[in-house]
This record gives sequence, C-alpha cells and structure tokens, in this order.
Amino acid sequence: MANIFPRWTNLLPLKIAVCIGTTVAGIALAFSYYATPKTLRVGYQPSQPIPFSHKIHVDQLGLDCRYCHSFVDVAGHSNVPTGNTCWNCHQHVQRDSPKLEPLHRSMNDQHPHYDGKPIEWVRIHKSPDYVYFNHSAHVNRGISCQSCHGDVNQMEVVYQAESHSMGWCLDCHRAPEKHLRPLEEVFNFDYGDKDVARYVAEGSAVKTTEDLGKKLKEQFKVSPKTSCATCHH
Amino acid sequence: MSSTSETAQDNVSDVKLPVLKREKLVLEGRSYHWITERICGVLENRQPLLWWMLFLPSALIAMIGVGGGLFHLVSTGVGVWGNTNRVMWGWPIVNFVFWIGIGHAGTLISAILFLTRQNWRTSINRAAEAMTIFAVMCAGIFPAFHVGRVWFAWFLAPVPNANAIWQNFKSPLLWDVFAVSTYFTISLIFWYLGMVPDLATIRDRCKNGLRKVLYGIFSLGWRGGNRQWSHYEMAYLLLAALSTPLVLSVHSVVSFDFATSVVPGWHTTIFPPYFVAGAIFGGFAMVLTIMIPARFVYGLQDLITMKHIDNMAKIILLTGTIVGYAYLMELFVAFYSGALYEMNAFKFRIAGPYWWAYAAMMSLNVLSPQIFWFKKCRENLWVVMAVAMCVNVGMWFERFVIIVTTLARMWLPGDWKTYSPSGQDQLLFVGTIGMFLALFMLFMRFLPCINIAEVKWTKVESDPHYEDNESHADDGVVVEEAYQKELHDTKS
Amino acid sequence: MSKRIQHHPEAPADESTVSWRSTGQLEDSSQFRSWLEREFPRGAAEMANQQEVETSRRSFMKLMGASSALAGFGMTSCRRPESYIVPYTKSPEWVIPGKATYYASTMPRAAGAVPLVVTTFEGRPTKLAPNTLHPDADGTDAFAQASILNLYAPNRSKTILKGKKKAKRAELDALIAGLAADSSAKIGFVFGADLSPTRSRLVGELGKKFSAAKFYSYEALQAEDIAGDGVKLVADFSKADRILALDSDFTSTDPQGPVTPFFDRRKPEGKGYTKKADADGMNRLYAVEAAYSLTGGMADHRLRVAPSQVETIARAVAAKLKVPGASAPKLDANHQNWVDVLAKDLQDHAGRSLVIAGSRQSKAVRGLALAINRTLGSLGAGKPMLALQSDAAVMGCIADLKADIEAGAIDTLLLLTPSNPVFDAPADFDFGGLLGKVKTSIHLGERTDATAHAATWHIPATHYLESWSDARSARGTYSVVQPMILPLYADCVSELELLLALLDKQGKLLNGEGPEGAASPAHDAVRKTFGGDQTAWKKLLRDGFQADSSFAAATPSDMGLPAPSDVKAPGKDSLEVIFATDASILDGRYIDNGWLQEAPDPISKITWDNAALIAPKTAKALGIYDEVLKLETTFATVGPDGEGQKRTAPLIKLTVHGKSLVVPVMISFGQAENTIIIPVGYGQGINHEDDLGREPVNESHVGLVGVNRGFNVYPLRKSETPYFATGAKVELTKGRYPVALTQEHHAMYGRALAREVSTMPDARKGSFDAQLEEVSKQGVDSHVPPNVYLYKPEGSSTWDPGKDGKAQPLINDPLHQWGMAIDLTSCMGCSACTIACQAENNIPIVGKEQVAMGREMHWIRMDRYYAAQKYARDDHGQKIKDKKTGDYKKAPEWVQDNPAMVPQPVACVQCESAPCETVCPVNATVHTEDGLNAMAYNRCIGTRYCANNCPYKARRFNFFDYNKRNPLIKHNLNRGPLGKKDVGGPDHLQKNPNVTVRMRGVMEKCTYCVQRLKDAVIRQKRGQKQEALVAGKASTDMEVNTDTLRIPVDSVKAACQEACPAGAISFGNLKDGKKSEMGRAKELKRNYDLLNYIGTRPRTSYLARVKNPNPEMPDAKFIGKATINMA
Amino acid sequence: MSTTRKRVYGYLAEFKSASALFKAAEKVRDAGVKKWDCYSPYPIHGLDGAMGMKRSILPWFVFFGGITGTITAFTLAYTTQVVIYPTIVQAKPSNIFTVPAFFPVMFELTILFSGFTVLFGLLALIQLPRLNHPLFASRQFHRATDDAFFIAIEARDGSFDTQATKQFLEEIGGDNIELVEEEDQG
Repeated sequence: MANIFPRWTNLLPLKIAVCIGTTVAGIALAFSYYATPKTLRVGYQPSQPIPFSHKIHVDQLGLDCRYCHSFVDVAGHSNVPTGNTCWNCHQHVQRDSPKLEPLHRSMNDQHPHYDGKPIEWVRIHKSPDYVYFNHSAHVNRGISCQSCHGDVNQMEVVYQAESHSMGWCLDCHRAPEKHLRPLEEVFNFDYGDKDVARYVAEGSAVKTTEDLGKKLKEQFKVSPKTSCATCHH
Repeated sequence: MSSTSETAQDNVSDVKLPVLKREKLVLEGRSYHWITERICGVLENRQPLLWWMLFLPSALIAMIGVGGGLFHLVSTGVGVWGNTNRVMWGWPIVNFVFWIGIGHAGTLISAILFLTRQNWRTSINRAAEAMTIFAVMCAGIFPAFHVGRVWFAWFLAPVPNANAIWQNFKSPLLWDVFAVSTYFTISLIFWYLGMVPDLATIRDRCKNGLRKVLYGIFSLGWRGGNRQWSHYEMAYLLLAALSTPLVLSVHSVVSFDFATSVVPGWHTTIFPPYFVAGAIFGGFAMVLTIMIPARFVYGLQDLITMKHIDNMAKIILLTGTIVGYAYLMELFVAFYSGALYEMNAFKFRIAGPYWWAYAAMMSLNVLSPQIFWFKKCRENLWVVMAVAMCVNVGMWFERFVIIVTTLARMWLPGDWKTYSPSGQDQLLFVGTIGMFLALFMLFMRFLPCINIAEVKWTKVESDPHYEDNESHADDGVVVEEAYQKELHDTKS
Repeated sequence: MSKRIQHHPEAPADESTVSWRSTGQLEDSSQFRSWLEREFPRGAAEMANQQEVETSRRSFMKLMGASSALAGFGMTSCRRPESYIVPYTKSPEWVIPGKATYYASTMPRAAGAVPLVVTTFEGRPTKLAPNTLHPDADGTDAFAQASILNLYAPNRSKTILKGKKKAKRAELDALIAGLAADSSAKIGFVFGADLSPTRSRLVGELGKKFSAAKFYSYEALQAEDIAGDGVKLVADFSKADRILALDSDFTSTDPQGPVTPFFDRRKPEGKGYTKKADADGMNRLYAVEAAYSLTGGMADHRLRVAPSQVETIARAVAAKLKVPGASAPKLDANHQNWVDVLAKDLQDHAGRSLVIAGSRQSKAVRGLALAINRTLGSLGAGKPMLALQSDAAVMGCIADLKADIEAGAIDTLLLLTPSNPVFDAPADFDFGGLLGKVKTSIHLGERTDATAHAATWHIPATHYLESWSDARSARGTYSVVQPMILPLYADCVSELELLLALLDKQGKLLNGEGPEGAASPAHDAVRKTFGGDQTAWKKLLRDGFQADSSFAAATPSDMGLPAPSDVKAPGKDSLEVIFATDASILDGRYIDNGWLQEAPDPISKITWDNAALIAPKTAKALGIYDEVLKLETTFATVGPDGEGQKRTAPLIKLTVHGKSLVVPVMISFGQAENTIIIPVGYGQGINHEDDLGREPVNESHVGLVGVNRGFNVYPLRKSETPYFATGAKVELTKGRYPVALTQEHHAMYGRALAREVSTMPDARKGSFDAQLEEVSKQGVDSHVPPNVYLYKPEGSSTWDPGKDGKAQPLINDPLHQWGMAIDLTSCMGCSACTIACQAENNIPIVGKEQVAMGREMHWIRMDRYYAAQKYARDDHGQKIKDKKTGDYKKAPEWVQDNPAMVPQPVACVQCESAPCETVCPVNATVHTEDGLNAMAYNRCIGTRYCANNCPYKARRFNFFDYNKRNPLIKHNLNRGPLGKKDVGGPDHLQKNPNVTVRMRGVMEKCTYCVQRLKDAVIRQKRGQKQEALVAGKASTDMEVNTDTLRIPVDSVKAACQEACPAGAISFGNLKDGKKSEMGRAKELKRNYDLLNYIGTRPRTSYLARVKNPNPEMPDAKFIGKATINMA
Repeated sequence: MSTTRKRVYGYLAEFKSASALFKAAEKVRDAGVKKWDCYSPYPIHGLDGAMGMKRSILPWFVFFGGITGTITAFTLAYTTQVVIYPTIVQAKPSNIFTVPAFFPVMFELTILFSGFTVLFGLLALIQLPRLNHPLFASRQFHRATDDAFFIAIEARDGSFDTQATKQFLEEIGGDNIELVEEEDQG
C-alpha cells in the first residue's frame, strides 16, 4: 500500500478553510457596504433635460422652495413645477438661453419645434410603491426639506443626499429632535445654531438646534410612530 | 457496557448474581472480517436489480414531483395547492409534520439508545440516521416553499439590513426555523462523524483510484488509533447527549406551532409529549419499513436480527399506546373543559366531515400496534411489516386530523368550509416519497448502511477482557443463541 | 356630512372648468389613446411604456401631477433604471397632485336617484360615497357602490355599431341629421324609469318638434302606477311605528322611499345612541312573504305564505280594519289569529302605521295596501305614506309600444332604457321580433347586450360619471349629475346629448366636449332646466342638489278595491314561482360587474350564478333530497351537495307556462312550502367553457365577467303576471351544477355569535332590561371566568414606568384609539359594506372557482345565520320533557320552519391582544400605537400562520396574483407566468392610490381604512401651522395641545360605515368617549365582543340585535331568541 | 521520485486480538514509551487506561461553545426585540418579561453551537483531516480498519531504537512487525 494523497495535502484542508472563510467574510463585508441604499442611492445624480441649477435659483436668487414645489405643504406629494411655472419667468428672463430649448418646445407655441409635450425630468428620489410618505405631514411639523434632501440650495445638479432607507427613516422617527425646527425655518437652508436665539428667551439654556429641537418636540407634541402602518398601508 | 463486562465483574467479586439473558447481537459468531465484507459488500458489489428497480422510478418521481411541482408552485403561486382562506395550512404542513416526525427516530435511536447503552442500536442506527437526514430534507421542502413569497424567505434570518427590522422571536414559527435547522445540522454532524471510521474502512478496501480518493477525502485520513478513538468516543457521547434533548425539543417546538395558538383542538398542553411520542412511533415504523426489506436484499439477517425487530416492535407498541392515550386524553380534556368550542372541535373530528381520517388514525395508530402484544406477531415479519406500514399511514392521518379537520371547523360556523388537496399537493407529496427513497437508495449504494465499527464492538470478543472470562461462558448467551439460531432456521 | 369632504373647492365647477379632467393609464387600445389626446390636446402626460402602467398603486401620480414613466432600461445610470417625472405643462385648476378632490354628483335610478360624493384623484373618480347633506341621503347600496366599476369595465361598449358591425362616426352623424331634419318622422323613444327634469323638458320639446313622436318608459322590473299618472307613493319610515310589508323588500331590492329612517327607528336608543334603550321608540315590522328577503330578516314577525296568498292576507287585514268594501276571506286559524293581532296593532297605531306592498305584487294587493293606509289615516303629508306628484312626462308602457309598432306607428325606435328589453321583456312580447318590424332601431347603452345586437344601430353610452344630467331622488329633490371625467371612449354619447342632437336644427351630435373645450351641450341643457342665477347654480354643483325642491303632495286616485282573485294555494304538483330581482345584478344589467357578481347573494350566499331556492320540506316532497335537510347537524357534516370546491347543486327541470328551464336548486330556510324563487338576469351569454357544456349562445353579449353566469329565467315570464307563475312543475334531472357559496353552514351551532334579545320579557331571562344586561353573558360567556393576562396589557411599572411611575399602556397613542361598533339591530346583511370596502381597498375579484374553494378576498365576510326555535318552552322558559318518551317537546312546526335570520358582518376586529401578531415570524403584522392591527404587506412572506390563528378568520391570502392574472379566464391562474397577464386595463384606473395593490403570496385584511385615518390625522396636524399663521405668532410661541392634534369627533369614516344605508356601523376615536357615536354605542349594555371567551379584546364590538315582537302574536315568545338560551 | 528520501516513521506490530492488544499496551505504557499508538477497527474500552491516556478535554470546549450559543441567542433576541425595535405583539410587553419567549431559540442555538464545537473541537484534537500519513504506506495497515490490531511505536520517541524496539514488540506478542518508512519529499 502507498499513500494516495501526497504530503502537501495535509495542509490543504486548512488552506481551503482559510480561503473560503476569507472570501465569505469579504463578500459579506462588501455586500453589507455596497448593497445598501446608502451606497446604491446616495449620490445618484442623473443629468436633467434642462440643467436647472438649484444653486442659482435658491441660493443666489432666493426663491422659496414652495414657489415651484407649490403643494409640498398641502399634499402628501411634493409636485414638480408644471411647464407654465418655469415659463412665467423664463418667457422674459434668459429667454434665449439654449439650455431652455426643451422648455420652449413645451411652452412656446411660436417656437419652430413646439410640441406641447411636458418636460421629462429624471426622477431622483423614489420611494417604493408600498411606502406612503407624506410631505405635508413633515414640513408642517418642523422637518425641513434639508433633512431629507440635503443642501439642495448648493446643488448645481441635484443628487440624492440621503439613503432614504427604512433604517434611515426610523433613525429620525426615533430621535426627531435632531431635525425639528421652528415652522418658520423649514424652508431655510441656512438654519443653524445662530438662528436659535431668535426663538428662545434671552439667557435660555437652549443654544443649539438640537436643544431647540428637544424643546420643540415637547412643545409640538411630536411623537413619530415606528409601527408599520405609519408608512405601509 | 456490554453484558460480558458485567459478568466479568461478577466473576471478580465472586458473587453469583442472576444474569439476565442477553441475546447476541451478531449471530453465527461472524468474524470481524465477515462483518466488514458483508457491510462493505453492499456498496462494493454490483447492485441487485431490485436496487435499480427502486432507484430509477423513485428518482424520476422525485424529479417530477419535487422539481416540477416546486417549479410550478414558485412560478405560479401557492394557489396551485388546495389551501384556502379557511384552511390555510393543508396538505403541505401535514406532510411537513409527517416527515419531520419520521425524522425523529434516527437521531433518537442513535442518541437516546446510545446514552442508555442499548447496544442493539448499532446495526440500525446508521440507516435510521440517514433516514432522519433525508426525512428532514423532505420535511424542509414544505414549510420553505409553503410561504407565499419564497424569495423573501430570507426575512426569517436575523441578518442586519437596511430596513432595520427584525424577526419576531415570540413566534413559534421562528422557533421552528431555528429548531429544524439546528436539528438538521446536528443530525448531519452526528451522522457524518459516526461514519468517518467506516468510510476509512471502505477507503482501505478500495482498489479504484477515484473511489479511493473520494472515500479518502471524506474519511479525513482516519487511522483508527486509540488517541483518535479516545476523543472520538467522547465527541460521540457529547453529540448523543446534545441530540437527545434536541430531538425532544424539535418536535415539541413543532407542536408549539399548534399548541401556542388559540385554535380549539390545537391549544393543549398535551401536544409536546404527544408529538414526541408520535414522532418516535412513526419514526420506528419507518425504520422497520425500510430495514426489513433491506435486510433481506443485502443478507444482513445476522446483523439486523430478530432481536432488533422485536425490540422495535415493542417500542412501537409502547409509543403507539402512548399516542392512543394522548388521543383519549385530548377527548377527555375537551370534555372536562366544558368549553363548547373545544368539545365541538373534537366532536367534529370524530364524526364530522373528516370522520374517515379520524377513524383511520385511531385504527391504524392505536389498534394496529396492539397486535404486538403477541410474540408470534412480533416474530412474523409480514405482520411487523404490515403494522409498520399501517403506522406510517396512520401517522399521516393523525397530522391530517390535527390540521385540516380543525381548520375546516373553527370558531365561526359562517366560515366553515371543507378542504380538498389539489393535484399539485398530491404530486409534491409523492415526489417527496420518491426523493426519500431515491436518497436512501443512493445511501445504500455509496455509504455503509450499518455502523461497521460499532457492530464489531458489540461482539463479545471485542471486550479486551474477553479472553480472561472464557472459562465463564454466559449460559444465557448460549441458550439465547441456540434459540435465535433455531428461529432463524425455521424462518429461512 | 363627513369631514372628508370639507375641502370642497368653493366653486368646483365653472362651466368650462377643467377640474374633472383626468388621465390615467391607457389601455392599449386606440379608443383609449384617442381619449387621451382629446383630454390633453397639448399632451400633459405622455404615456411611454406599458411596464410602469401595471397595477402599481401610485401609478396615477407617476402619470399625472408628477408622473413618471419607466422609459426602458436606459443605461444612463448603471445603478437603476431611469424613470421620469412628467408634470403638467399647464396646471389645471383645483388639481393638487396626490390629493383627492370630492365632488357631489348623483346616480340616476328608477327608484330615485342616489346622491353621491365622488372621490377623484387628478380627475379620476375612484370611490363613491353617499352625500349625507342630501335630504334623501340613504347610504349607498351595493349597486351604487359597484357602479363605479361599470365606468372602467373592460368590456364596456366603445364603438358605434351598425348591424353589429363597427360603424364610422360620420355614418351616425348622417343618421341623426337625417332624423332631426324630418319633423314628421314616426319616431319612438323608450326611456328608463329614472326621472330627469331635463329629459322631461326635452321630451316636451321633442313632442313639439316631431309631431308623430311617441314616448315609452321601460324597465324590466317596473311597477305599474296605481295611484294615478305620475303619482308616486313614498314611505316615510321616520313616521311609521308599525309597518306591514306585503311581499315588499323595501330595505334593499324594492325601495319604497329613503330607508335610513327605518333603521334609525330600529335602534332602541335612537339614531346615534343618544337615548336610553326604550322599546317604545322602536318600530315594529311585520312581513308577509314567501321567501326570505333582507326585509323579512329584519321583521319582528314574519309570515310565510305563497305569493298568491299575499292578497288573501291583505284582504283579511283590510276586512279586519274595516276598509270600505273589503270582505273577509277564509283563512286557517293560525293565519287568522296572526291577522287579527296584526290588525289590532295597526289600528292601535292608526296614523302611525304603514302598510307597504311589494312593487312586484299585483295591482290588487297594492290597491289594498293603499286603501288600508287611507283607512288607517296614514296617507298624506306628515304621515308614514306620502303621495307625491312627480314631474315625469307621461309615457307609454311596453304593451303600448308593442301595439304601436304593430300598428306601424313607429319607423325609428330609440332605445335609451338601461334595461335590455330584447333579453328581459316578458317572453310573450317577443321583443326581438318586434324590433325587427321597426325600420331603424337605435340602441344607446353601456354594454353590447342582446338589445344592442338586435338593434340596427348601437351607440355606446357614457357612464353617469362622464355625463351632465340631472335627476330626482326618491322624494323628488332636484339633484345634479355632473361628470367627473371626460368619456373614456370618444364615441360615447349621453342620453341628453342624443336628444339634443335630435332637437338641433342641423341634427349635429356633440358629445363629450364641445368645440374648443366648451362644455357638452348637455351641460347647457341642464343649466337651462335649472334656471336660477349663477350663485344658485354654483351651490347646486357644490351640494349636488337643490334644497326644498321635492315633489309636491298629491292626492292618489281611489281606484276602489278590486274583486278578489281567488288563486288556490300551491301544491306539490302546482308550485308557485317567483321571478325575483337579483341582489347582485338587479335585472341583469350588472352582469358584467365583477364586484357585484362576486358579492354573495345575501340570502342564499351564492356567487357568480343564480339558483332556484326551495324550502327543505318541499324539496323532499319533490324528491330532490331523500330527507328534509336540517339547518344544523350534530357533527357539522358535509351536506348532500358537498362543500367547498366539491359543492354542486342538483338540477331540476322547471316547467312553467309550457316552457321549461333546467336550473340548479338550493335549499332555503324559512321559505314558504311549494314555492320556488329564482333571481332573474342571468344566462345572458354562454361560451364553450360553460360548466354544464351548454351550447354557446350570445357569447358576444357579455364580457368575461358575465359569460356562463347562471340561467336565464326571463323566457318563463308572461306579461300578465311577470313576477309570479303558478302551476309550475318540477322534475329532478340527473345533472349537477357546481355552485360557489361563501357560506356553507347556516346555524350558529350553539355558539352565541350574532346575539339577539327581545323587548318582550323572556320567561327565563326576564324583562327587556334584564335581557340587555345579560347580552354580554350569553352563550359560553355566561360561565367563563374573567380573563387573566400573563402579560399585562398596561405594561409594567418596573420596566416601562411613565413619568408618574405607573405602568404605561402598550397601545399608547394619547390622541387616537380607533374602535368600531356594529349594530346587529340595524344590520340587514346587504353587502354594501363589502363592496364599499372592495372599492376603497383595491380588493381583487377571484372568480367562481376560487370562491368555491374558499378563497374570496372580501375583507368583510357577511355571515348570515338562521336560528330556528326547536323546542317548546314552559312558562319558566324551560324545555318541556315528555314523560313517556323522555324527549323534549318540540316547538310547533310552523315556528320551526320559520327560523330567524341574523346577519353578522365579520372583518378584522383589531384585537388588542391579537393572536395573529404573536405567531408571525417576521413581524409583518404588529400593533400600532393607535390600536390598529397593522399589516405590512411588503414584509409579509406568506406563512399564513396568522390566518390560522385568527379566530374570526378575517384574513385573506393572495394565493395567486389576482391583480395581474385575470382570474376569469379558465385555468389562467394555474398557468402562472404562461397565463394571460391582465395589466394596464381600464379597471385599474379605479384603484385607490393610497392603498398598496397586493401581490401574490401576501396576507391582507381590514385595517379600519388606515389610509383614511392617516390622511385625517395628517390633515389635522397641518392645522397647527394654520393656527400659527392666523395668530401671527412665531410657531415656537404656539401651544400645541391635544385638541390641536386630535381629529374632530366622528370626522373620519371607514368606507363600510360610510356606505351603510342602515347606519349599522359606527366608527371613531375611543378617546372621544361618549362624544363619539361609537363611544356611546360601546357604552350600551347590548354591546358585546365576538368570541370574548378567547380574550382577544377586539376593538370592533357588536351590538346585539333587538327584536320588538308583539306579545299577543302567537309566535311572540319565539322571537328574539336566536341565542338567548345558549349556554 | 529521484529526490525522494525515505525516513523511518516507526515500527508497526500486529496483535491477534483485542485482549492481546490491551495487554501489550499496558506493557508499552509501562516501558515508558511516549510516541506510540494502538490501532483497532473499533474503540476498545479501557484502552485509554492501558495506554496511560488522560480523559479527553473536549467536554470543556463544548461547555464553552454551548455557553456562547446561549449568550448569542439571548443577545440576538433581547437586543432586537427589546432594545432596537420593540413591537407590540399580542399585547405582550417588550422588556425582561419577554425573555421566556426567547428560551426555545436560546436552547436551539446552545445545541447548535455545542454541536459545531464538538465537530471542530474533535477535528482539532485528533488533528484531522490529515490525508497523508506514513502509516498509510504500510503494507498491512489497511487491515487496521478491518480486523487487525496494531501497535505503532514512532521513531520520534526518545526510546526508539531500530533493534531494541523491534525486539520489545516481539516480546509483548506482536506479529508481522514492519518498519514503516515515510517518504520525505525534498
């Protein structure tokens, strides 16, 4: 009789085990990092038919969010401006900018390529069909646009700033004070600790936005729910 | 310890104690080599025609039934089964409990009989454990594919996820997931570890290169040195000690699926012991169903002796009676509760729309094993086989009675509606039977169906002090041996 | 009016307002596309791709205000497919994307228009609710609720047909223009029986323009006027203390006036449960009928007699009450006793008692009823029976039409009736043949039914939600019908538009939208009829009706008492047959409505078919069954017909008037012996997939829903007695027919489920009050020990202490805790709630086979129990033991054979201690803080354990992809991915965008319309900001308290509650306590929890049914005893 | 195979029965040999003592493995059910009183972890898998898994001597004494 396995095979099982272990751990790590909304969604920045700059409109010109997203505090749904919202200004301002070609096609019946069809904006923030998210419920209770959409006022091209995963929603529903603001500040993208003083009596211990958030949570009786039917029905 | 060691002690202390008659577990004084030859021969020789006749159709049925059935199910929806909004669990869960029940005898025979030093287990434990593995595989198919969205079944696994949501650890079904998967894993380890020395035996007999390599790999380089045996024995003991409560827990947890519900007829404290007894009962019946033919086909009469069969018949009698007691106790508790819903549930079981299922359950499970009170019946293999088949069928009906008849007549008469299985239900069940048989055939073909090392160990001369006692041959052994031989001769 | 509609726009509908405009997904048909183009001439939403158009619930959003269409899987982003947000180019007024808008409108119906509030999303109507401001507001029955599905029916008629072939619009225009030009045309119009003032006005003008024009009115199941031309007899139940219904199902299929007041008077505590329980405030209903109707189920005393004998009873009552000219017929002692006591009761309450005769009953019976009312002084203003003069134009009947056609007085016939005369006119008219004698027949209808096929022309009709019109409600209140949406299909024409075209000088047919976006000419016509100034018009559009516009009182003509028609009582060899209105499809017009087809018949519980019903003893006598079938068997065994998917009904050959019909037969309890009742309207089209293998016939008359449904009874009808036939013979045939029932067992099996008490003292349980006291102790609850909880529902003071150190409740929302109470006293079991729920919650239909198996998806299961009193009882209420035999003495046979009928709607009761929750392994069903048993569809993996553990069996599982795979195509569900997909059809436009459309493999159930609750709560929260704005203060200075955040009392309604015509369901916030109707209901003694014994602590409780028997009646001591003796 | 050198592994001697092996083992033990082993087709009870071996320490491994399982299960259940995301389920609180509901899972994971510890602990203790071993090169060793009883004394043992060891084995009753050599692949 002779050994059918050469000597090097003695260490082989161990080697295989280590290899498999490392690979599995690697895959798990990679999966838990990459295959999450945090990685998959955040930073999604498609190019839009019109390179609309929120930075120019909000930051430089000082338009309020609700000028275009006019129903955000009324309806569950935050609407994207209709063609005539844009056209109101742009039939006068920057009328001949080549960037506005799609708007002309949609709105300007004098334009040679006018077809009256709406502009197809590329959707960035998308919650699944089975999620019920109501904008008005949030903005009317002191949650700013900024909390979910990031510093849109600084965005030349809009991108997704937050993961919008369920875990992310729950983080805020469990600790809303980090995001609660006075209702007047909901659409203010520059809100910060400096603004707190305006809302508290002098000499108050409330200094930071989070302190104020805590106070408002009590005062507004904000108690976000975490049970399923809050968002799924 | 074997009987011989006891006699050895008697000898040493020089006190003549009455010695229980024990039968030899290996007849005809077969040698170690004979044992090796005979058991390895099963997988080394050409398979008898019967093997092919069983294997090919089973494999085909398994492929159509399980493969095709599941494909249709997953692609189309649970609606292909007969389940309804009234009877949400129908055949699939009946089959699940049926198979998981069968899956209990293996580990039970191995573990509990090992711990209680029932050495007669050695010649049946391997096959019984294999049966466990295969039965649990068959069982697992049902709940896994029973869920409406099988592609989301991973929701059952507690892994961190972006949804930040977790499982409900209060759900008996989640306990069940843990219990069944643990049971499968531990049974697999137990089975495999027990097989390692035998795989080494086969490896050492192999001529063919590929076979030798494969058996070589799976025997892990086992050498049979006592420094290995020593740890190995300890490991085996530990596994047996772990498996014993596990075996009891698994069917208890399965019974929790019913017992912790509010359904009349399910919500009873008797369920865990009743389910465990039922599982042992059904499991042993299935072992008999499989081992009796196998013993003839492969000529293993000297290893799986009438003693084994007799013991198993007695266990069936015992557990069958326990199960019968449970059936009657259920009725009594329902009657004694004075609760209308409870009483009605049992009334409707006995004589309601599925009275035939209840009648089948009672006669097959409770009455048919009573025949084993008679020694003649335990010795007649045809009778034993018939009773084992009865019990197999009866235990299926027991689950049917528990699940279907209860759900079809629950609380509000307005929702009462009977249930009938669809063709797909039947196809999948037959498919799992095919799968079970096919896997068992493959097991017979490729793996040692009897624990070679342990059978050798049960031989009296395996005791290191055997030769010291030769002068004190155990009378009982001789008498029994003569009796067994006589018995064997008359049978064959 | 509910809070939900408080956001009516101030001026919702200016003439040219665009606020009803909508879009939706497109069915891939050219008509649909053309609709889209008309709707959005300068395209708003462009439909890009079918994929996204699947049933996703928010697809409407994607299509409209911010609509998106999945434009293929472009690789512009490698992360996910790009999808688009497509806003309007020019935003329409009043449309806020994602927000429902509510409009008042009206559903025209023969028995009086149904005032409605229509929910629309971006102009797409999705849900109907009653307009509670309306003086004739009456809830919405199943037909009204389901009528919205007709709008989106996939098989709706879409194209103009000429001689059954598709015709061009121009051809039709030429035809109409030709007609309009010839003012001497011999033209006939057949209208429905509904009343439209504008139509009446136009009829007048048409009569002027076309000198030879003739006008007829036809509906299949129409009562003849007996009180003079245009005089309507309408019951006012609020005034009626004692009611005798002579074969009249006035609560459901035979409306005789607004019925909600009747139910209000059923409640011992009065409407809204404001008073102390008092039997005196309750009305008492006597019913004389052959087969159980829902009204009969509500009755305190019910007499089973064959329909021909109703007249005898009526005559006996009249004689007893000394109605002039009435002579007493001979009655058997039992009946005479019954009549005597009844007559005395009516007499005692003269002026406050009401006799109603069924509209299917003969003129004689109805005349008798009128005479009795007159004698009792119950007729006239302020009395229980009103006579009102309607403004309906006087029109001929179908017999007149026949005579005129045969006389050659009609060349062109316009069939505008919603009925289907070729199919449903009495057989001896041979309407099909009659139609052939007319040169041109033009049919206007929503379906291509038999009449559409027989007529030379067919014009697709608009749905009432697509057209301008007006209507009169039961008592004549002027109500407006306004369109919610432009016609889905370009060729659809409304009745008024067609009439206006004929009146037009050029005969120009304008439909849908006028030129350059002007409103339809029908709008102008309605506006003209209404008159008034713009303010009044706007108010009309907002409210949906004009106040104080009901009909004037009239004096009914006295036709005297007809001579007694002496019809012999039926026997085994000469049975009486009743051709009944079907509770699902009315006269057959709803045969293509899936919701109605799947809703079980409230009495027989059959779905998708009709069957002849027969009493158990008659069935045995006729040899249909070998024994008298029992209501309750000892062991709940399967009956001789099988159960579930194996259930079949024996087929009988029924011969009437020399014609025979093979029809399945089923046992019905409480039916008069030797009578057969068969609902009409079925059997309109058969194809090769029929269960019986019948010859395919008229396949094209119906869609997938209506094909192979039931058996056509109409050929058996004769014009003299269209609703009854005598002398029928029955022969048992060999065949059997599979039937799908939602309920197979009809008794409570000794379980006190649907509880009853009686206002009359019970020998054992004592007075009415004592019985009320005992309601929560009926049945098993009488002797169970109190529930002891291992886990304290209020939590633990050690581990979850609140600020006060005390244990906190687990269900801890301080603002809202939802609860519901269902009053069995007023619930009649009509299924309106079931269908309202189906519409609100996107519940799919599953088809006959699936229903038969027990897989129907209705979230509300309408259980209906019969409770027979088997034993006679002594003065102590104890059973009487026969000393010789040892058996208990039985109740008289006529009591045993006339069991009580008690309905019980069961949906998820939102147990606080819900057994379903604990067993779910993945936490897919957990409790919310406000007390709902939530169901997270997207978390559900479908183990179905929850459903097993639900004692109420209120959970429904999606065994197949019912929403995506058409369940009506045979075997389609089982074909899985190979089956026909059913996505993007027009019916998906009806889906409620706020409710997830469930996929296969998930569990679903009632969650108290959680989407409405969330909407209400969120809307309330917005108030905080508004307050701050109003106060001009900084938001941080505002105080927010409970009142700010808690919604106003009873301001949110569940869909079932909203629809219920009987006001049986009250829903609200438990935190409002007695301020809420539900809170008051829960305080009542007759409030009990279903299956309290298990300790689930349900949030939905039931109020026991109170029967108000007349103690002098022979059966009085057996009334209201359904559960009282159970222990 | 030109580079292959042979190295002595040790002596392998066969004994005719279990009893013979047992007695021989006692003698080898008494001779103070350390690197040796008895090979048999089945475990021979009492041989541990005869060889002077200690009880296996595997139970200790398993004990700690089991404890790990219990703790894992408890931690998993408690943190997810009570700490991270408590849900209201059938009016049961989410606090320490919920723990009884975790017992089944705690039990199962205890067993599971123990089972894995048994498996991997055993493999570690007996140093398997090891597919290549000098003894496999023996011409008769394959019978050790069939019906033969062997004692092998390794060359690594301090007392090993080519002649003396062989003689010693003969003395204690060994047959078919064979010098087993191992291939040392350079």
